[in-house]
Amino acid sequence: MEFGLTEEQRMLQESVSGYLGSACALPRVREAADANDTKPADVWEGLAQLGVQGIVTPENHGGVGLSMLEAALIAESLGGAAAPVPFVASCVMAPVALTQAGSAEQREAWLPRIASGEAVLGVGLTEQIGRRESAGIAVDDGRLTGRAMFVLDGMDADAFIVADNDGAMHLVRATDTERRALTTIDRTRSVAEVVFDSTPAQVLPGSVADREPLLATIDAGRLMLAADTLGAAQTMLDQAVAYAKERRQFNRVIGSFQAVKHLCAEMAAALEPCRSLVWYAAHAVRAVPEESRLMACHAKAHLSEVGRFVARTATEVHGGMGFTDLLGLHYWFKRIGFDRQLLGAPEIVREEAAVAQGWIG
Amino acid sequence: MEFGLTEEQRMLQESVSGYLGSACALPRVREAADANDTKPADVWEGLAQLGVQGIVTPENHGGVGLSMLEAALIAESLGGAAAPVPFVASCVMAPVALTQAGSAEQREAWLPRIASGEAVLGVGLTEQIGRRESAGIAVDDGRLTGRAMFVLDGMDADAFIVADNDGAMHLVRATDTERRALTTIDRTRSVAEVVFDSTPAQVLPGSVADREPLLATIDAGRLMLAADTLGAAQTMLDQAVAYAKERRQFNRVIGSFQAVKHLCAEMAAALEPCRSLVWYAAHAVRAVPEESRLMACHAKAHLSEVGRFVARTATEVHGGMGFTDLLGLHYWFKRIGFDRQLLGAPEIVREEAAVAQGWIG
Amino acid sequence: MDLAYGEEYETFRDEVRAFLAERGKEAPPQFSRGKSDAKARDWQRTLIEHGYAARTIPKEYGGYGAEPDVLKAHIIAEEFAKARVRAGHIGDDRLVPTLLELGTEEQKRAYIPPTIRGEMRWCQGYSEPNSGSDLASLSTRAELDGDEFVINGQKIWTSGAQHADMMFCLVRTEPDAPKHQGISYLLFSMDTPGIDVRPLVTMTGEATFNEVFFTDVRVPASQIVGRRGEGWYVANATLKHERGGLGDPNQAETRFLHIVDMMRNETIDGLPLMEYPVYRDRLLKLQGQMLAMRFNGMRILSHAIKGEEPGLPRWIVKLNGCEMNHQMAGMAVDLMGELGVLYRGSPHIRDGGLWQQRYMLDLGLIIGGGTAQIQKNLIGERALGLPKEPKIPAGQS
Amino acid sequence: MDLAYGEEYETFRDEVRAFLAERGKEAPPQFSRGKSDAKARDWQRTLIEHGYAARTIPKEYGGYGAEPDVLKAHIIAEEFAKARVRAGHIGDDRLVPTLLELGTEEQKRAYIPPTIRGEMRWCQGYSEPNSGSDLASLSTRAELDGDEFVINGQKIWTSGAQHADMMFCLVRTEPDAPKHQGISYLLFSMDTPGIDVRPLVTMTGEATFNEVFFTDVRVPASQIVGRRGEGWYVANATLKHERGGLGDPNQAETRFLHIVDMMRNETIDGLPLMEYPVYRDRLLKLQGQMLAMRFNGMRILSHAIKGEEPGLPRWIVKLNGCEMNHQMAGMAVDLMGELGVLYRGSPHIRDGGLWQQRYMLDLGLIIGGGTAQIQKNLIGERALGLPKEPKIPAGQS
Repeated sequence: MEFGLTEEQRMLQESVSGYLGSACALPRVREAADANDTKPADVWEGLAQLGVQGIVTPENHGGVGLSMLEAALIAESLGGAAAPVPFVASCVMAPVALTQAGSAEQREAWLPRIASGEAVLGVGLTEQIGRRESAGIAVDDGRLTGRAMFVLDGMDADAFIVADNDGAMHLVRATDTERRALTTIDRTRSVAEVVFDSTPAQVLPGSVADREPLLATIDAGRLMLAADTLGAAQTMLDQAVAYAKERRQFNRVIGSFQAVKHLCAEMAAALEPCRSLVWYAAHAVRAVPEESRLMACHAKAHLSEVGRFVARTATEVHGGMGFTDLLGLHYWFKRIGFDRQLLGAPEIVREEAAVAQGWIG
Repeated sequence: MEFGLTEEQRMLQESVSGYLGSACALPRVREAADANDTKPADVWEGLAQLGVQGIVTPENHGGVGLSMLEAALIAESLGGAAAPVPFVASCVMAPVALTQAGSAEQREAWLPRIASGEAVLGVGLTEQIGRRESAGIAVDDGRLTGRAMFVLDGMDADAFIVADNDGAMHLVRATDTERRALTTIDRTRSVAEVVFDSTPAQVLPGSVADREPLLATIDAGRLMLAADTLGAAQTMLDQAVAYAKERRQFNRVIGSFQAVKHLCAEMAAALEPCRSLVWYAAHAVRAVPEESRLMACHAKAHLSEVGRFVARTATEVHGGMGFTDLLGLHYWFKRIGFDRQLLGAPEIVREEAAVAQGWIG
Repeated sequence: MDLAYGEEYETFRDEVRAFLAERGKEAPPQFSRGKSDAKARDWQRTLIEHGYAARTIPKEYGGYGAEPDVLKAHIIAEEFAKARVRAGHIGDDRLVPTLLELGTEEQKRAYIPPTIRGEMRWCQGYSEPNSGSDLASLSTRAELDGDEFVINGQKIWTSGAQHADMMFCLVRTEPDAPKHQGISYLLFSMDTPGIDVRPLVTMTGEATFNEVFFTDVRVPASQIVGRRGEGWYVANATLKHERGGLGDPNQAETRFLHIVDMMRNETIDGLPLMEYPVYRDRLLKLQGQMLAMRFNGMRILSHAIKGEEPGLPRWIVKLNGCEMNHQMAGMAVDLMGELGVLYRGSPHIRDGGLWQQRYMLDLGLIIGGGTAQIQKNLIGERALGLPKEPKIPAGQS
Repeated sequence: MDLAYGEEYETFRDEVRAFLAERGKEAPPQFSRGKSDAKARDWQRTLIEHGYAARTIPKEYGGYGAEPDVLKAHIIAEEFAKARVRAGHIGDDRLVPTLLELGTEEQKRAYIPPTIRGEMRWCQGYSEPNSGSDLASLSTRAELDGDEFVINGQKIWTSGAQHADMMFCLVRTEPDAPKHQGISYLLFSMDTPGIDVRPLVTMTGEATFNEVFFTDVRVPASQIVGRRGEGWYVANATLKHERGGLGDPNQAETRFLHIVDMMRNETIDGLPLMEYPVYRDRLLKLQGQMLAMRFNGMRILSHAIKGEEPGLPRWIVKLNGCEMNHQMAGMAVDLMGELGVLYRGSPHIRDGGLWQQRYMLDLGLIIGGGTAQIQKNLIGERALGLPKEPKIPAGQS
């Protein structure tokens, strides 16, 4: 019985965090964000050397073949650094979709290139969670018509995985479509709207009659967003505590005031159990599959709520400085905001949790 | 333009509060509660001399004929003193029902006796808000069969006003029915379950084809419960502030600690606007009738939420002493808890507010 | 309880409406900026003539010279807002009242007329990087050299500094006095040599504030308001005026109606958001708070009409109002789901990204002008009479 | 991450289960009180013999004498709870560890055996009316007179004082020393002349606590644990043990499942509460928190198994756990609507009024054993390393 990380997992996370701490510190984040660069080549290359892109891709396809827990640890580190990296969709959701539903050819064509970092896949499944406007995709004779409104990692992608209106997933080459960037508050990740007009596509055969691969892909994405928020919120809390120990007003460091101390304590009390929730949810994917959907939903929803609270409160602890661009705190603030909204805002995800445990039909 | 109380209204409230402050202070409340006495004769008589029981009953029926705002001010004073008085149902809801839907004979028979304090009416309309278990009342040839589960002021009542399953209201003499006391957390008010078995009853004719009198009666009751909570919560806040100024720990009065000071400030910030909401909602009954249902719902729901927060927080500020019986703080705590649940818990009432403004069908 | 305004005021309201109907088209757009806006100045002059701007400023200082009348002021504001016509101003609602109360006759004559005409714009030099909540600890120095003060130091959060002609500024002139007693209040031109204005970008991505650096900035000694060392008390008259503005319930109401519209028009899977009970309940909770604050605002207005200090109802406005606005913005973002993260002219963006911007700006407002923590101190101490934090000897912690 | 317990422990679990199957029926009811419960004492003796109670207490003091094994302790607790069989105890989980650590050999031999057998019951004399959060300011005096301490003063919040044989008590023996250094830790019989126990009724209507008054209570000087003036540090070892218990995630989970059942079975207008989306969403929010705390508890357990101090995950348990329990009770009350106010054997009452009682008791727990405010101080200072409040000179405020 050991509820915690193995030595290997700790080392993995330390190596990723350590790398990002030097190669992707705030100035680099700022520079990339200013340049609209959501996949800076140096950082991408550095992470590839650590095996980040192939973390969940099976070894026989050139990946590292580790579990969702290792992926979550990496997502946490990326969130902790606000690193501009197309990780969630390309390195986790796409491999899950391909592994569970792709044909042998599809897997062979894409997984090794994803794992090496050579290719990036965008994933756009939002319409399967809750369709906005009239987005959606019809299939006719293997060709797609319609649009996917929120394709995550979409601007850096060589191809997209999208779902048609019946929930079957398809692979489409970026060169065969039109995409346009959706500008979001978070300059460290890209989202594209992709328009299909009788566009050639390859269906992922395992997703045609079985909704499970689609749902597993969404679960994986939610879990990664939750882990990303965990990391980002922890950074904000750490910075708030550090600031509270340093900043003086009224002849005292502000952290000695109960008002500020209690804000910090409330953040810590809310955030610390989230770590265990994310760990368990990630562990459950393989080890307790009957709970895995429920836990992914709860991780996503609960981290969204706690993340919003921490993002806001940590900014408050910084006073006016938190509101400026100077400390760059807002990169994390916005990252947390982005994670909250994508792949289902909390109310939507909680309702799915009710379904997942049979409370409602 | 004057958003506030008139001199007369202020004097009315001061006279009621002043009277209760001397005649119904904590020892008297405690004594009555211990004796299960929800209508102590001395207090009832003293209030009658101030015209409390007849506050909304028209003058031609022996009442004072004032508006719902004066009634709300009295309810606030009663809540402020946690006074054991059958006011909400007997002195406000019943007169509203009788005035709006009663026959001339019914009005004549009951209103003067209600106004003088000679008679008490219980009101049980809960099944029209949300039926629990299988409560409900069928009518056959003018006789009632079934049960009303939460008849407010029911143990002190000489007669009851209840609604049948179609929403028509009926007057029933207490001697013609069986009633039994429901024991609640709040020992200062009585609730009865009343069972009907082919029991003779008089229908309130104005309520047969028109649901409006029923709803107006419920609105009035909700408004009074909101005002009661306002008064009770204000007392708890005042006591918490007084305690925080007096109690010393760590060589300081605890109110000088930010943690305690901020709890008090948060209570005041939450509660103070409630006063204006209650005033407006009561004023709207006559002056802005198109808003009156919406405002009654909001007053009830919002005061329920703020009341719960204040009740809990004021107890916390008192530390362990707040948890004991010694200071009697719990009488207010429980009064607020009672007000919250009766005539619709907040979620239920908010949904009615949505209907009242046409947001949903 | 009498929510009618009475005949005199309804007549006044009719006059305002008639004016707006006739002349409203002369007004420049509601929100435009820039120094040389001749049309805006013409409009302001017209408003002063009719008593719709600088209404209570005495005639000798260029105002309309009316007796203070809170309700008339309220009616003017209401009608201009309803007609969506650009309202008048008094130049700077912190400085002008301060000068009227504490300025010398020369200062009043020199500064009030061009200020209320919009020809002289001001910025406020109070906060410093190390003096936020503890404003009185400010360290920008002004040393008397002959008949001039020589200023060195830095201010922050100076909104409008890049457009301003003048600054009213707190400086430390008595470094050895207790902190509240060593401050002076100076007025000077932003063109004075040695002033460097640098834009301060915030989390919204915009530079609504500035940092202002002073290097040997020389200001005539006569440019002081009040006496040397009394600047803190001069400024507090000003702060009082400023704090009233934040947390305005009308703004919350406009916002709320906007969200109701959104819930009727936006859909998930084709179903309007208003049909989702969880969102609806959340909206209703906010409505309850919003209504309570609306009526609280009417109560404050009633007190103001009678010249009474409203006390607690007013002390809570900033805390509650800013928080409520922030909650509403957060709810709007949530309602939009993925659309809620769109920003800066993105395709499919709703309301131009307004809600995300507000969600951040509101946080700035919760922090600025007295953080939520400072507001709670004030409510606890001034409104509830709880004792202040005991003084800590300097250097202990 | 390895949630399996491994073969050794699964075998152990099987043994516990077998024991429970065979002997469980000998246990007295789970919750019964009273001094002379012979059946309870027999059962406790059986449990000690088998190592299911007083497991790690050395044999020479009447225990089972096993090596500490967190996981085995956890398995025992789990299995007894699952089987709903009354679990064993170590007499008093604050006193016994303290005596083991700091008592004299005589004290250990005199007190531990009867205590763990349930023949000697203890109550704790710490809090005083004027010393709650600031426990170290306690003023109950004990003056040495010959070889006896003479105690005068008052304790409050003494649970179980009416049933207890003995008290462990903090008293001030060095009135002139700094407050933390003038306290001693004494043990004495509740039958000692001069002790007056008065029940303290709480808001729930029950007297779960007492006030205890001391008038010239004479206790032999040898009844001290640790040295004179070191009682504060002796007690802190005990406090550490006590604080672990509040906010137990298992309790939250049982409560949560109870609420799920309620939402399936209770109806409004015939429709189960589970069908109401607003209640369902609220339940789901609580479930998210509850799960996070469940896994946080597993993380703490893992640390404990390895003998590590868990740090932050443990510091937050009391604050979060008590608050979550309180929220759950509040939700249950809301779900019941009018039924939610029923109390004390009322007709139609649900679960015997349990939820209202819990809603109040939980508030007592939020306050007791270190208020939420004190907990936040501790988290801020001990777990996050924020500085303490500067010391205020006595008498300043």
